[in-house]
Amino acid sequence: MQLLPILLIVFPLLGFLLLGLTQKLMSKSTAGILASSVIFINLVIATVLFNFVSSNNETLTTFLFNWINVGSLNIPFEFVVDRLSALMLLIINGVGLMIHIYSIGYMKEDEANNRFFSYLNLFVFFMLILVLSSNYLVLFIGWEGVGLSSYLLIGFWFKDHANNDAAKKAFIYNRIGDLGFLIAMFLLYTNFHSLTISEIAAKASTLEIGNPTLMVITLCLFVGATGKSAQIPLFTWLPDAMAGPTPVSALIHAATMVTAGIYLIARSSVLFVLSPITLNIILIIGTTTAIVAGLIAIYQNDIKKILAYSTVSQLGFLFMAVGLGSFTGAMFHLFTHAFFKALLFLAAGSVIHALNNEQDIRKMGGLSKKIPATFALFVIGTIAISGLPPFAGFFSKELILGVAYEHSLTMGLVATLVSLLTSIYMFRLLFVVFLKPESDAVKANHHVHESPKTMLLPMSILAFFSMVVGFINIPALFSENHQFENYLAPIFEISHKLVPSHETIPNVTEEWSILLLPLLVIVSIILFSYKRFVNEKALQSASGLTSLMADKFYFDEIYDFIIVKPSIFISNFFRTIVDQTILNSFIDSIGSSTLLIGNYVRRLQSGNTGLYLLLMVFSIITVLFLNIIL
Amino acid sequence: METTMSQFQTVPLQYYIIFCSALFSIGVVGVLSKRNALVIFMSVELMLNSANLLLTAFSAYRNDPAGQIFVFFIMVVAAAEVAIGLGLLVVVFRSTKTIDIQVLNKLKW
Amino acid sequence: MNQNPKIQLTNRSKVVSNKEMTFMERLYLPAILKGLYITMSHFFKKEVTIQYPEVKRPVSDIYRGLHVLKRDDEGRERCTACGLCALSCPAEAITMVAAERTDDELHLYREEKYASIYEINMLRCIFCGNCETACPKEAIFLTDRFVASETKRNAFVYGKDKLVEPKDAPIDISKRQTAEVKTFKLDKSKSHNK
Amino acid sequence: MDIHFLTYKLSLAGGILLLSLLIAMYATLLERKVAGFFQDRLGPNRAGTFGLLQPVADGLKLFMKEEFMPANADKFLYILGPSLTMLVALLSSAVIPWGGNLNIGGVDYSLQMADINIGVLYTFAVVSIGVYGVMIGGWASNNKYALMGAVRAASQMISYELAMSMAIVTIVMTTGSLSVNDIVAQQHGFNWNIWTQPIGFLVFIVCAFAECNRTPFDLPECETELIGGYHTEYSSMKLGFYLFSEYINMFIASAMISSLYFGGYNFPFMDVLGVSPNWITIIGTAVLFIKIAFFMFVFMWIRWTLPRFRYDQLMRFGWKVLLPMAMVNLILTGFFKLLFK
Amino acid sequence: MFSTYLFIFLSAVAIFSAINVLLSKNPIHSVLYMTLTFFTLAGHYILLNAQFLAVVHVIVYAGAIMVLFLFTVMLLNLNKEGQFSKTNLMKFIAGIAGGLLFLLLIGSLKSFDVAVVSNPELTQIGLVKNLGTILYRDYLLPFELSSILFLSAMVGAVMLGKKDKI
Repeated sequence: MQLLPILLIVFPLLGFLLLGLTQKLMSKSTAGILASSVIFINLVIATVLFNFVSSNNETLTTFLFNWINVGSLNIPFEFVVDRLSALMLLIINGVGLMIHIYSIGYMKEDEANNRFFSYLNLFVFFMLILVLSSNYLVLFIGWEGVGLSSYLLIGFWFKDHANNDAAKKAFIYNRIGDLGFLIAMFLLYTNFHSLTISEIAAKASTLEIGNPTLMVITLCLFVGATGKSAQIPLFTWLPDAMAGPTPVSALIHAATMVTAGIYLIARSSVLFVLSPITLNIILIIGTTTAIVAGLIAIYQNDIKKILAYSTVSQLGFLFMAVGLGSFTGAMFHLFTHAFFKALLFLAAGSVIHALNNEQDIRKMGGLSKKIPATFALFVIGTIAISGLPPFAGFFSKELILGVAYEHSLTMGLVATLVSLLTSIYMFRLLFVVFLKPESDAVKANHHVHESPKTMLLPMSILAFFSMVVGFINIPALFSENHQFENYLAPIFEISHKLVPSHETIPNVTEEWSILLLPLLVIVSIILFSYKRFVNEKALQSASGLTSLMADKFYFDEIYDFIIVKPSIFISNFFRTIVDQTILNSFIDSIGSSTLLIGNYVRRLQSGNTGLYLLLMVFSIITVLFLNIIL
Repeated sequence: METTMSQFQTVPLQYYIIFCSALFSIGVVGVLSKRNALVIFMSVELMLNSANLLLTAFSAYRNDPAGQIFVFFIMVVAAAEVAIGLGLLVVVFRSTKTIDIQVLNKLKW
Repeated sequence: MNQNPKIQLTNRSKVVSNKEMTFMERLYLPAILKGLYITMSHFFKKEVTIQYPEVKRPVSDIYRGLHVLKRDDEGRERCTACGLCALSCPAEAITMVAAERTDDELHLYREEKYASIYEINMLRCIFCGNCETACPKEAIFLTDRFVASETKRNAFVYGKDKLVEPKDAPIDISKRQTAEVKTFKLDKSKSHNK
Repeated sequence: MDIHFLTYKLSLAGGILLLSLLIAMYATLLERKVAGFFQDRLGPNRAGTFGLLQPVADGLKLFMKEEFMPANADKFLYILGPSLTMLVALLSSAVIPWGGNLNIGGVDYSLQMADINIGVLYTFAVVSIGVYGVMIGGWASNNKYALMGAVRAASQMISYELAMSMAIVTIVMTTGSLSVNDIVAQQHGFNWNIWTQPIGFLVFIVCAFAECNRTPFDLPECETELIGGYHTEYSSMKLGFYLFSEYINMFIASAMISSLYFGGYNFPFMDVLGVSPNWITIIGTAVLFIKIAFFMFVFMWIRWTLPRFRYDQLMRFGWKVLLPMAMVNLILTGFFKLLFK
Repeated sequence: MFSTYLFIFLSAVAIFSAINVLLSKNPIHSVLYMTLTFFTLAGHYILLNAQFLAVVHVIVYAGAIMVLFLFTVMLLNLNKEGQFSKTNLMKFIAGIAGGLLFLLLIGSLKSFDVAVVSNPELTQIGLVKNLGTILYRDYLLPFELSSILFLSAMVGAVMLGKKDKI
């Protein structure tokens, strides 16, 4: 049992090395099957581990070796499997397996198929390190590693310059966040003299609420999380990251990597509950992100971009839940979201595949008849993400909404608004792509075809899970059986003890209203969007507020104006005035005076080694002489 | 110091100091008075060795193994240094046909 | 190769092939062990050495070895120093100086003229036997004896002291006097002294 | 240090010295006899019965021959070369245990000259300075063939020394001791190191061939290319020293092989024989000499079987085959040692 | 007393041969005298009961380093020093400097009060077992690093030795 976590990371690493080293040698199908079977083995192991930790409430610690042992700094390379990481293991390997299988079909035509699979395995390897690590530094390896794999996969088609730019953008935005993470680590070490998560939690739990150091640390951690999870200041990379292959978007930029921020915060829940100010900031940023991204998503025309903004919005929703103190809610939604967002991306990939790499939804329409299977799967995903009962999204959103209403009515309404936005853009997407009359482009395209079984099968499995997975945590209204909450309870035990939870069970009327309100709204939205989008109106050029949304609130342009332009201006100023005129003349004078002195002194350097040696010996003699005298 | 020495009735530590200093000085004289790079190199080795011996002597007299460990590492460094140094000498000889350090003043440029 | 067979000088020739060696071959150890086996098998074979002075290799009856200058039945040297043997010698190994027999030498030499010096350089001689054939007096014969090894070249120039057979121990040359030879010698029409 | 002990050690040293010389002497005869037999000949058999006096005759001949010294030779070094070779060849016998302990009158007499606790390292050291004799001799002759032979010999010896050291290091790893005596003592009975170290043995024996300059590694004295190698200019007993030291080296190498891999003076069933320990020691010494004789025979056997390597083949073999093999062996040994700890 | 005589003998030989390293006209003789010096130094190590160092010294210096020197001298054919000689003035200055240094070294080393705590002939730290334990326990990292140093030296030497230009 102790060995299993090691095996868990060894297999993807082996897969990566094998595939990476034999790129040209291995046939494409073998590569896909090899990569998938690696993940399949991993899934089996993950299931075993999950069973183990869920059946008996203990954590499994695997010590590999002492990584850094310098002075008082002691960083073991150690893996911890507790209920939280076991859950993440299931998500990563489960969704990962589906996407690997899907990729066999999707990437069949690509010449760099083997490279793709080796990168995917590498990603899984780093992601597993991230979730398994027992301390922040090893976690940081995984954190950077997934960033690397993300970079490699976004820029997978590196021959196109735009893709490279997108990859670089993602990488750089992530680095900004990582800086926060690094600072947080330094602070953690100086304050707690350890980087092991459990030790820090134990030491931090003795501090009082609102400790300023903790606040700074948590803020820095949150900066890291915003980078990785695409929150407001640092979110624009995620839509651009859609330049990568669709399975990558599904795996990395929807289901797993972007949730690392949430995971980090959930892992450090003790620190966060002790700093309410940070939680409030998270709440604000999460809410803003959710709304802004949702609004942008409504007016996008690229199928993948819509899903990307949807992801950003959902992540904002998750942060909102975290900000409200509901880690369980966040984790639950993360769990369900992984399934249906992966499903949606894969389905979108299937659409793109069917239309020969067409991503503009204006050139789609009426696909429900041509690719019925994809349509059905897409509908399931849409319903799930919109939160219609009894699909998974409903249950998880309900949990968060409940917490929001518990917090305040305003908050509850805002949360409801977010889910409203979700259903608006999702149904718009559904209608425009599948139900609207066929566009000219589709009519002209005679090669519209349903995807192969290797793509449909994993999608179906994901769809199945999107439908049923919510039942593991049925709302209090219907049942007392809160499996998911009970499952994660030990993880957040300390934090709940420290700060009384908001996640008290709401009274029945409130619960009903929570349940019914979104339901009503969603139904009305469906009708509204059907009317609005299927009737072609929406596709005319937007104006006013809508154009603002369509242009993503000019976030990139604002960044350009606030940060890039001034920095260029300041740089120019320093370059021309400070450096070239002031500093240069100063330094030049040093140089010229050195030159002057050197002109005389250089005669000593005759090139005669004997002379040098003589001088050296006499210097030694002088030093010794002085030593005796003084 | 004299009293401790008399307990052992063995070679006084000063002998080693004198001997090693003499050896070291011979090395220095060699470095200064020779023009053959190879012999200079050997003189450097001689100096290293005198230091080694003195380290060992101190280590043995003070019962502190660190000195001998140090000698071991000096030997390692010396071996590496000789491999590289002689390689350089051969290269220099190939290009200039001499290893006279008076001639090798090209370092100046 | 097989379709167009070339003339082969020996049936033991092998076609050379520079095939890539297999792993087992590249290990060399089996080949080495095989070699060791071969040498070892020779170790136990019967040695073929003949320990010369004690044991002699059997030679044929008409083996052409060291020359002998025969004496006649009365013990007189047969050679008359006619020089035919030197003339017939392809290697020019024979030299001689003739002398006239005085009266008190009657019991020593059969003919009136005799060889006072008769030398054969054994380093030049090729033991062809032409001298024997050429001799009209049946004086020189090749025998089955060997020329002994020496340490100086001069010693290989054999004079009369080594060539003439000792009086008391005549060298048996009857093996060479086969019936054909005798009849050939009797046939005067073929004789030199017509 | 009492006089008794000192005299014993000195006499043992003298005895072993004489013994090695004697054995080397007769090894030359053996070589010629063996060569003869391998070639279906008899070998020397005229001087004495079975040619037993042949080595004496050879030695006499070498002594009687003209003492020739090249005009431009460095006189001192020219003489130093063969002497050093001989000296080094004789030095390494010091750490070989020729037998167990003899108990005479209640005192244990060890049949090893010096049981120093770093015997294996001592062997390394002696082997590593063996190059000097060859190099000095070759250089002092002031002859380009001799110099080439000397340089070849030196580079060959240095190259093969590495693999040999690696092979011995594996032995040290398995036995955990640097003392040859300990290593031999641990191979009690039939518990020989060859069973655990076959690859190491292979590497060691090949390197032993190379270090002794024996065929197929006799490049330094390769007649066809370099006239006579480093001893081209040597004659008389100085040449004799070079040739002789080769046989001494062979003897010592055989003794090392027997000690390190074949149990030295140990033999199977030595515990169930039921005779007094002194007898065991004597039998053990005899057994050791039988082993040594066998390996010397193997040396000769190989010499008269295999052709000589080409120089580039020799170097490639040493660096690209033997050294990696020895290293792999080292790693494997370490691995197994960890596994069965 | 015996060890003192041995010490004096070894030292005398060492200094004699060290001086001869400098005085020999022929580099080969220098190298050989150097080797002799190293052997006497090995003797010194044994006198200090540093057996391991003694043997390693012989293996490394006599067995490897000086052989390399010999190789170089032989291959470069530097038999004659002839043109390599400095002016007498330089030699004089060198001698003075060496002498000065000698005196100063003794003086400065003597001024340290080195506490003698053990008998070098009986101390056990020089044995392989003890040194090995310390080397592999306390100095493991430098030990491993030195292997990297060796590797890079090897690579460097091979690169330098290559005939063709890089």
